[in-house]
This record gives sequence, structure tokens and C-alpha cells, in this order.
Amino acid sequence: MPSAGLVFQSVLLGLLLGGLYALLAAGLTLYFGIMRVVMIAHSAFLILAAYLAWWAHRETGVDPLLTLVVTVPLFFLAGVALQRLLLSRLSPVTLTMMSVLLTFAIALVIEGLLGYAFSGTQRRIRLGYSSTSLELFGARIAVVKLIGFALAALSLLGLYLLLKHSRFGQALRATIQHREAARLLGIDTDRVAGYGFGLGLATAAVGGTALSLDSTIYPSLHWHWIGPLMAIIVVGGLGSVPGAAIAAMTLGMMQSLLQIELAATWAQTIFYLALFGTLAFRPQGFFGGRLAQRF
Amino acid sequence: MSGLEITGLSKSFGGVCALDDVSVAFPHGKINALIGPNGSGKTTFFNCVTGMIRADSGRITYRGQDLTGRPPHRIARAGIGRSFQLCRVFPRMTVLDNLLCAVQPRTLRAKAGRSHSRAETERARHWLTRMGIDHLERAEAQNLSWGQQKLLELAGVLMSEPETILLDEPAGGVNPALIDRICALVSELNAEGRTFLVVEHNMDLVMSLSHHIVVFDRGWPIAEGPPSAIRSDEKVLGAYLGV
Amino acid sequence: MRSDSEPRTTTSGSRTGGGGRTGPLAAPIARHRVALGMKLLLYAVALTALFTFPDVAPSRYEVTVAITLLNYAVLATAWNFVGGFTGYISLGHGAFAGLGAYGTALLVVKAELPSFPALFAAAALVGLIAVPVGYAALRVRGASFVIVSIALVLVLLLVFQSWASFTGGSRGMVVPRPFPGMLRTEHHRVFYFLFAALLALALVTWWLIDRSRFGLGLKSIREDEDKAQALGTPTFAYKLVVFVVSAVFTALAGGLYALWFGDLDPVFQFSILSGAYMVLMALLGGVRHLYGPLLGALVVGYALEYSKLEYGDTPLHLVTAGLLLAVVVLFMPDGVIPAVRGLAARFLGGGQSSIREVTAAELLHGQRAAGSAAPPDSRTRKEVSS
Amino acid sequence: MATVSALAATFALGGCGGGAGSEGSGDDTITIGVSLPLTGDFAEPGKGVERGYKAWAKIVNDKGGLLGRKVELKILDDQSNADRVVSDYEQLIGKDEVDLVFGPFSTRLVVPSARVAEEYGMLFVEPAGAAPEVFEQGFKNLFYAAPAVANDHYNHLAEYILALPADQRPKSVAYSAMDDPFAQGTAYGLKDKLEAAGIKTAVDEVYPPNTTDFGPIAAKIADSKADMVVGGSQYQDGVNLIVALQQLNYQPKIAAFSTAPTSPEFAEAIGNKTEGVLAPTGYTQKADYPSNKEFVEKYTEQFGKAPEEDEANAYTTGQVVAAAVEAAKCASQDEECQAKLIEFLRGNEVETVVGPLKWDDKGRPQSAHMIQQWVDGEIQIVLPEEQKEADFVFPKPKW
Repeated sequence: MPSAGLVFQSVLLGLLLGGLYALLAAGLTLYFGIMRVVMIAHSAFLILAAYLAWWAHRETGVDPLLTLVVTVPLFFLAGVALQRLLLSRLSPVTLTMMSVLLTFAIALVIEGLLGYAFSGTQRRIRLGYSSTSLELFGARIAVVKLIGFALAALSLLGLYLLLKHSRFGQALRATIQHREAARLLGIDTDRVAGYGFGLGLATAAVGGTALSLDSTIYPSLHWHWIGPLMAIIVVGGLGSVPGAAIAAMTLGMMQSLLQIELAATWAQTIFYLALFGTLAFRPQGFFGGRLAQRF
Repeated sequence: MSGLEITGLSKSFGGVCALDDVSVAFPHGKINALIGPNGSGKTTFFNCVTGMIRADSGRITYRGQDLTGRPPHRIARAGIGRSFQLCRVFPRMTVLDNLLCAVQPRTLRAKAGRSHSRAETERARHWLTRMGIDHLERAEAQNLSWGQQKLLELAGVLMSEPETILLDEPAGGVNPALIDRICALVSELNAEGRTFLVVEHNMDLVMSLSHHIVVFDRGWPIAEGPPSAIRSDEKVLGAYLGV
Repeated sequence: MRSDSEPRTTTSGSRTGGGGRTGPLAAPIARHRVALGMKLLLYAVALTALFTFPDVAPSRYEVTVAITLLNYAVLATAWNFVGGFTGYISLGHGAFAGLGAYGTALLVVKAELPSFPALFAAAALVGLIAVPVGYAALRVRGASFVIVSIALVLVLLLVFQSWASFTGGSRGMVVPRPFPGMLRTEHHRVFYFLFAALLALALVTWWLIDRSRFGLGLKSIREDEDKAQALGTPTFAYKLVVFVVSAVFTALAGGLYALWFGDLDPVFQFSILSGAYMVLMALLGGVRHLYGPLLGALVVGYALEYSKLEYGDTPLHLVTAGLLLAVVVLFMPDGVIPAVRGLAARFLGGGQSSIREVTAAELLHGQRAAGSAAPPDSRTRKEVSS
Repeated sequence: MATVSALAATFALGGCGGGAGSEGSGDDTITIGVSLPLTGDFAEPGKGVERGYKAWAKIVNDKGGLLGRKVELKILDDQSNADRVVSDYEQLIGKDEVDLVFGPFSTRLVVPSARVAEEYGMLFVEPAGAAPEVFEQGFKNLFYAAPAVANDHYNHLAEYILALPADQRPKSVAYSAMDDPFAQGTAYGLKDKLEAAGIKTAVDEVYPPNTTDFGPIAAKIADSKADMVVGGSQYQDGVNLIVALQQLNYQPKIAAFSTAPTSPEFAEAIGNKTEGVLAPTGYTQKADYPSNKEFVEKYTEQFGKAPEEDEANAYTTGQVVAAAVEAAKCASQDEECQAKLIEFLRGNEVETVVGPLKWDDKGRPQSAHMIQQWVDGEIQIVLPEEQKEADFVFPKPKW
């Protein structure tokens, strides 16, 4: 029987991890909502952002958080370019399948280039506060994990406000719900889709920076992330941002609690069990909307 | 004699009600028409009847057989064929293959058999000849003109030998000459014993072609009867003119 | 290469060709005979090359490279049962190869089955496993299928890494040699022919399905799944059956590889990359063609070997594979076979009796020639411009 | 289409043969084939081994070569991939027709490649396959060129702990090992000995090589409040685990990790809180074996820094093979020659930079590892007594 302290500690760890999952899954959900694209390269961009943070820190010694100033706009532009220049060229009939392959190809290129530039060695940022922690009712929270979580939570809140309360957000939601109708209303759906992609990729920039604070990175690490993220968006109901966020927190927490009794790898299979279970018994997802029905 | 009967059919999308407790029957052996303003639920109705969408509630029977909740291919095999709203053919197959796809072998042996058997090829050619597109049998469907594709789609439906054929806007985007041809074909086929259910916006066509008309408005049948009765029905005029 | 259709369509074309209507489309029979003769000759050359290769190879090493290429070819062809017929792109077929390999190894080591019965038993088991996987993956369209296929690889990697007491964990497994005491050179030779036989089996199966009604039903799913269903095709059952067939062949290739290679490491058995290579090979060669995946496997496999020899020291092979995949997806989603054939047609100027599909230009030509012979047709033609 | 594929086939296969011609294995050079993980998971140690081999070749050639012939290395990159490593050795032996082969890095790659060498009847001396299963495959051609196999790395530490008075001995131990034959072997070797002596195992965690989040494992270890933590680690996982333990403020009396603490970047990576951390090592630059002085001096000259354990083991491999070649007076793929080389190593002791080595009938070396500890900001040998540079610090100060 695990001690109460260990359970509490695990709950905290699960919460912190779930926050990061939620932010990243939100990005993945955006792409899917906008274009029905499963963006395999999302986590590759996540690792790319983490590498940029690590590299900037190694070269200049700046705090990795400062790289956000550069990576977020950069990734936003990359997202717009990706949608406008590449994905929009694909034939709409085979878009879902071909976009998967195209983004897969992008992931391979990123992984290869990272390996070429920085070698396959595992890297980790060394900060003055890497091993400091705060005490909370007997449990310990590492400062770096807390910063990562705060970053994710703030971005998610920002994303939510942008989608709910801005004109752009309105246009984006209209595009997601019914592209043709949105176009009839005078919305430039191509531009909106481009910006939506940019926004999605910007979440990868934030996530990557948060990840770099407390984790080892290596070029092929993105495979480790894309699986859980895809599971989250399916369980949450493809296309639903709040659904993805709830699924992310739930599964992150379950993973962390399962790790008390099971080895880490076994605990990670919970994502895939949830994925297969969802598709076999409730393909539209548990928190999701209408979109999921046909896809 | 009753053919297709629908009782209490309902379907809503995320709170928006597309079909609301629809009960309607279509006489067998006739040309039936389904009309109504945009968004009145005609296509949703079509998709529910053919199993493309699962209805929230309600029963669908066809000649006494319960088809509720059956997958589309079962409904097709029960003898109901359909065309799609913007015509759909298999774009990168030849015209002949498009037709042969509609042949549904029942036994394992037949499934493993050659797709181009002589008997079926001849049958396919028969339909192509009847549509007047037999000279195109080796062309890829995507290279056909819009009108030719419409005819090809109809030929494909006929190839599966349905007793009842659901046509979704057969005259949509088609020139007057071809409309005449399609009308003539429908009448001929009906005379041979096939039942039709046609969704159409072209009122002249509906009025001249059909025997029995059902009018939908806001997911609900508001009127039913022969063309003459529908033409003078006030509720129908109201629905169309927005009164 | 539409090996299935050439003789049929040509003869049927000339049979129905009532006068000038099909004139420009029908190929002269003489030319057809020449083409057939050429084809038989090519088959003979290819088969001779295949059979004599192990004896004329410059060194033992080339035989191992040939086995690797044959293995790629079987995998790509096996993948193409799903990818080519139904258009469903699976990125996770590496999982079935891995299961086939581990299944064979475990049956040999734990159940003490002889090597080859273990191979077939493992493939049958993988077929059984493919049923529920296909059920979850194929019930819904498109995106979910890809997600499941990737997830399958990732979850199996986790399971095979974690379940150390059964699978050997991250350390992997050693597969006992099927022919103990055989010299390595002879071992390679035997497996070269075994892989060639498996490839032949896969190709024949693909060809049989391609010409069957079942195959036509699958292809109609690729073209328009809703429409296929409306015509009465049991799409889900068809997809599931071909998915299982594909999984079994992939597992056979994986199992045979395990027997040949002897060492299994979960990271490389359950690798997304190996699944991606299958996709790349099949797509590059052309998924609609019997020999497309084989051709793609030879090109990509050779390119991989070559880049390893030339630039071995870097992970740039990932970049190459990624760029190649992107180019294929963006610019030639039908693969090189149609592209090459288009070129060949241009150079040879019309000697193309083997092309079944008629191009738009030819169609127009044919219709002009038909002239007033087809009144309904000339009416519909006008409509295009309206 | 058959044309194209048939042509492609002949081209593909024939092309391989014609393309990269065979390396001249003429009389004036001895070509030695090696496959190393220069990219991928094992890239860092792989490059260390490469430097060690290169240093050995340079030193030998500067002295006039082996049997009067120049030594030439042919090094291929296996991308840390077992499939590749096999095809590499196939290529080296079958196509490039090298005269001798050296082993690759990491146990996982050693087993498959040793089988290739075995089935071609070639001697296989390797610098890195220390795990027990390497020696359980029945290889007759394999020799491990280091002082001890993985399970014996902590022998001196086990002796030290068991010699402590009962009230000072650690009561419980937390083990955490990478699922890698070598890394896990080191931790489990110690575990077996301590458990046999009645010391409780509080935590026993095994994680796959690509693990990055050590929070949960650290939480379990911290929760167990074990007196001692043993990490069966490579480099980065060891660092990550230590940082995660520090984040939880876990303070053991003994902390032993394999490999990681001996790395030059270790101190900085864990925030210089290294005091008291233990690690086994098979090599020390300060060892006064005659060949070691030459090695350290020439290596430093060539690469600008002193050699580490990986480099030393590679160099040792070279020394072992060289000794066999000198004794058998031959170096070629010829079956007879290879048999003579194997036979020599079976029965003789070889002087190396890690001391004199000899092997049992399975290729296991018969010496022991030393134990190093971070003392006063420097890693120093503390066990065994006769080789120590500093006193063992116990209990470990807080980190």
C-alpha cells in the first residue's frame, strides 16, 4: 500500500504534467478543427523549440524562458507558412491521409536536422534553480516544473480568451464549425486557417520551452510525445479544445498515479488503452463535439 | 401497396433538430418526390433512410422488412439504391469498372472470382448503352463531362438492380436537354416497375414527373398528395414564400 | 504495370469497337503480340537474374544486401494490400512486422516449436490480433485510422520494453538459428530464396485480389467510400479482411527476418520509421500497381544502402527520407510508375496498348471521331462548356 | 514494368559490388574493421571508443606497425542500431575483407556482431559488452577487454559495506537501473550480494533507455527513505535521476551510480553537489602500468585531453589483439590464423593499460573494478585499499 505522502506527491506530479499535455493537445486540436489535419510534426516542433532554448542557453547563458520572445513569433510564422504553402496544396479528397504523411515527413526532417546539428546525445539545461524545490504539505514541487506548469496554464488561458472573446477567435470558431458557411459570411477562411495553424504551432514553442526547463531532450524524443497527445485528442473528442484539456489532465493524473504501483512504461500504456477503448466503444470521444462523428 | 415506410424518425445535430418525429410512407411502384426549402431536412432524411446517418429514433421499413439501424450496404441489398446530391462516381476508375462495382457477389467463391465476368460485363454494357455512354467504357470517370457523370452514376445505381431508387437532385447543374433525357429515363424505368423517390428543386420537373409529392419544412412533412393538390396547398406556398 | 488488365481490355475493346467509334482507342493486335513477347522475355530475364544472383554476387555481403531489399519489397507489398486497395495509409505496419518477429521468436524459445511452424503460427496469431485492431481503426474514417496505426507501434514498443520477463525487455531476444551448424554463407543463400518465395506469394495474392470482385470492391472504397456503401459494398468487412491479409503478410516478413537475422531489439522491431519506409516505398513506386511497392523498395532500399556507404556518419538519412516522402506526397502521389510511363509514352510515341485508362485528350479525339454517331454524347459535351 | 524492376534489381545489387571497391588488404597493411555507434543513442561513448582505437593505431604505427605492417582502421557507423551493426560486420568481413575485427560499443550491439564474427570464424575482442548474457551465448571467439564483467563492478563496495559493523550498515537500499544489460548488470550484481547478506531492497525500478522523466521513480525512492541508493546508469539517466532526487530533497548515506559520475561533465550537470557520490571504474589515468603512461601521454598529445574509461577499453582491445597477432605471427581472415589468435588468448595473460588481463573459457576477464568517489570536488579512487587515492567518505554529505 503506497503511503499517503507518495500518493499526494504523485497527484502533484500528475497535475503538473497534465498541464503541459493540455497545452500541447490544444494545439493539435486546433489543426484538426481547422483542416482535419492530424499534425504529426507537432511534437517535433516541440522538441525543436526545446533545442532552441537549450542552444540559446548554452551559447549565451540567457534564461531559456527568454527564448520565448523569439520562438513564439517564429513558430507562429512557420505555422502560417506550413498551412499556406504546403498543406493547402494537397487535394481536398485525400487531405487527411496525405497531410499525415506530409507532416510526418516534416517531423523526420526536423529530427534528422536536429541530430545533424546537435548529435543524438541527450541534452539538458543546467540552471541555478534546477534542483530547488518548494515544500507543500510534505510534498515537494520542483521550481522548474512549477514554472513549466504556469507557462502552460497561462498560454492555455490566453488561447481560451483569444478564441472566445476576440473577433479573430470568432472567425476561427466559425471556420472550424462550418468552413463554407464562414466563407459566405465574408470570413477569409484561408487566412484564418493560416493564423490558426500559426497559433497551434506557437503552443509547441511555449510547450518546448517549458519542457526544456526540466527534461532531457534528444532528437527522437518527439515520438515519445506524439502518441499520448494523439490519444488525448481522440479521447477528448477530435476538434474540441476543452475536451482535450480535460482529457489531458485526467490521463496525465492517471499516468502519474499508476506509476506508484507500476513501472513507468506500463503506466504510459494508459494513454493507448484509453485511445483504443474510446475508438472501439465511443468513437466520438468523451468530451467532444460533432466533428468526431465522421472522422 | 406500400413500399418505404418511415415512422417517428428524429435526428438532431448538436441540439439543432433536423428531423422531428417524421412519419411518412411512399407508395410502391410510383414516382415520388420530396420537396421543401433549403435546410428543411430532405438530405438528412435521405441519409437516414439509406443508413448513412444513424437516426436518433424512429423506424424504417421497406416492404415489410425492418431496416432500422442497418448499415448502408444492407439497405442497398434490400433493394434501395441512391444517387448523391452533387453527383458522385469513382473518379479514377473506368466507366465499365464504375458499373461493375455495383455487382455484389454473395458467396465467397463469387467474391474471389474475376471482377470482369462476361455476363456482368454484358449487363453493364446494356446499361451504358441505355444511358448513351457505352462508347466511353474504357475512359476514366473523372475525364467525363458533368452530364456524362450524372448518367454514369444513374447507370451504376441501376447496375445493382434496385427496386427503389432514391435520386438526390438529379437535375442539379444539368442543361435542359439532359434534364429531358433524365426525365424520360425515369419514366421509362418506372414503367418497367421501379419505384422512385426524387429530391428536387426544379418545380416544373417535379410537377410533371411525379405521381406523389411530400413537402418538408423545418424537419417535418407539412403536406402530401398528388401534384395538383400540392400546387394549391396554402401551407406549401407559405413555406416556400416564407409567409 | 497492369498485368491483370492488358489482354482483357484490348480484346474487349476490339470486340465491341463498332467501326470508327473506338478506332483510335483500339490497339493493333500485332503490336500487342510484340508487347506480350517483350513482357515474357523480361520476366524470363528477371527470374534468371533472381535465381542466379547468389552465385554471381561479387561477395557474400551483396547477398545480405539483396536479402534486405527483398525483405523491404515483401513489407512494402504487404503494406500495399491496405494502402493500395483501400487508400487507408497505415504508418504502423512496423507493429505487425515486429509482432511477427517476436511471435516467431517466442514460439521457438518458449513453446519450443520448430522454426518454420513457429513462423506460420505467429503469422496466424498476428492475423487474429489484427481483427480487434482493425475493428477499432476502421470503424471510423481517415484520421482515426492513422492515429490507431501509429499508436499501435508506440504501445507495442512500451509493452515489449516493459514486459521484460516475457519478451526480454529492452535487451531484446536472441532467436535460435533454424539450421544449426549451417555456415553463414549458406544460411544467407537459403534465406535469399525464402524471401524471394515469400515475395512471389505476396505478389500473386495481390494480383489475385486485384482482378477479383473483392478487389474491385476495395478499390471502390478507395475512390469513394460512401458511394461504395450505397451501392451495397460491405465496406467495413472488406476493409477488415484486407487489413488482416496485409497484417499476416507483414508478420510473415517480420518472422522470416527474425529467423534470418537472429537478434530482436524492441526499439527497431516496433519502429515508426520502418512503417514509414513501407509507406514511402509503396507510394514512390505507385500504390495502384502490382510491382509499384517492389520497385519502390528497390529504389529506397538501394538509396538507403548507398547513403549509408557514402554519408554513413550522419542522421541525414532521416532528412533524405523525409524530403523524399514530402516530394512524393506533394508532386507525385501516384508514384513513379505513372510518371515513368508518361515519359515512355512520350518517347515511344503511342506504343501504349497496355494503358487501360484513356486520357482526356484521347477521349476528346475519340468523341470527335465518333461525331454524330452518338447524339446523346454530343449533347452532353456541349454542356461542359455551359 | 518488369523491365524497370529487373534492371533496378541488377543495378541495385551489382552496383553495391562495383561501387565501393575492396580496401586493399595487401601485404603492407593490416586492415582492421570496426563498427561503432557514432550516431544515435550510444553516440557519445561510441565516439570515445573511436578515439581510443585511433590512438592505438597511431601509437602502433608510430612504432613501425604490427609484424612490420602498417595498421589501418576501417570504421563504420552503425547508428546504434543492431540491424546496422550486423550488416556492417557483414560488409567488413564479406566485402572489404578486413584482416581483423574489433568489437563495437554496448552489450546490445556486441551480441549480434559477435555472432557474425563467430560464424565467419573470426577472433572478436570487444571493449564494451560486459553484461552476463554476452558470455552465455556460447561464443568461442569472444574476449572482453576490461578488468571485470558488469556484475562484478561493485565487488569492492560490497566487501566494504559487509565489513561495516552491523549498526552502521545501511538497512535498506533503493535500486534503479536502466533496462540495459550492462547498466542493470552493475546494479543487480551489487543487489545480489547485499540481499544475500540480509540488506533489504526497498525499491527496485527498471526503466527503458529513452526515459526522460525521473520524477515518479525519484518519488518512490524518496518515499522509501532508503539508506542507500544504487543507480545502474549510463550517463544522462544517472544525472536526471540525481537531479530528481535532489528536487525531492532525498538524502541517502551512500549513493552509487555506474558510468555517470566518471564523466567530466558530471559535476556541472548536477550543480556541483557531487560530494560523496560513488562509481565503479575499470580504469584510472594514474595507474602505473607501463603501457598506461605511454597511452595517457600520447593520447593527451593527440586529442588535447586525458583518456576516459571508454577510450582506455578501446585501447586495451587494441593491445589484446596486438599481443595475439605478435604471438601467432599472422593477421588475416585465414581460418588457421584466426584459430591461432583465439588459442593464444585462451591460454595467456596480456599486459594492458588496465593491468594484466586473462580470461576464462567463456571470455570473461578475471580482474576487478575499482571504486571511485567524489572527494573534495574531485573523483578519486577509494577502494580497494591498496590502490586508494583518498579515504572512503561515509556517510555521504548532503547534496
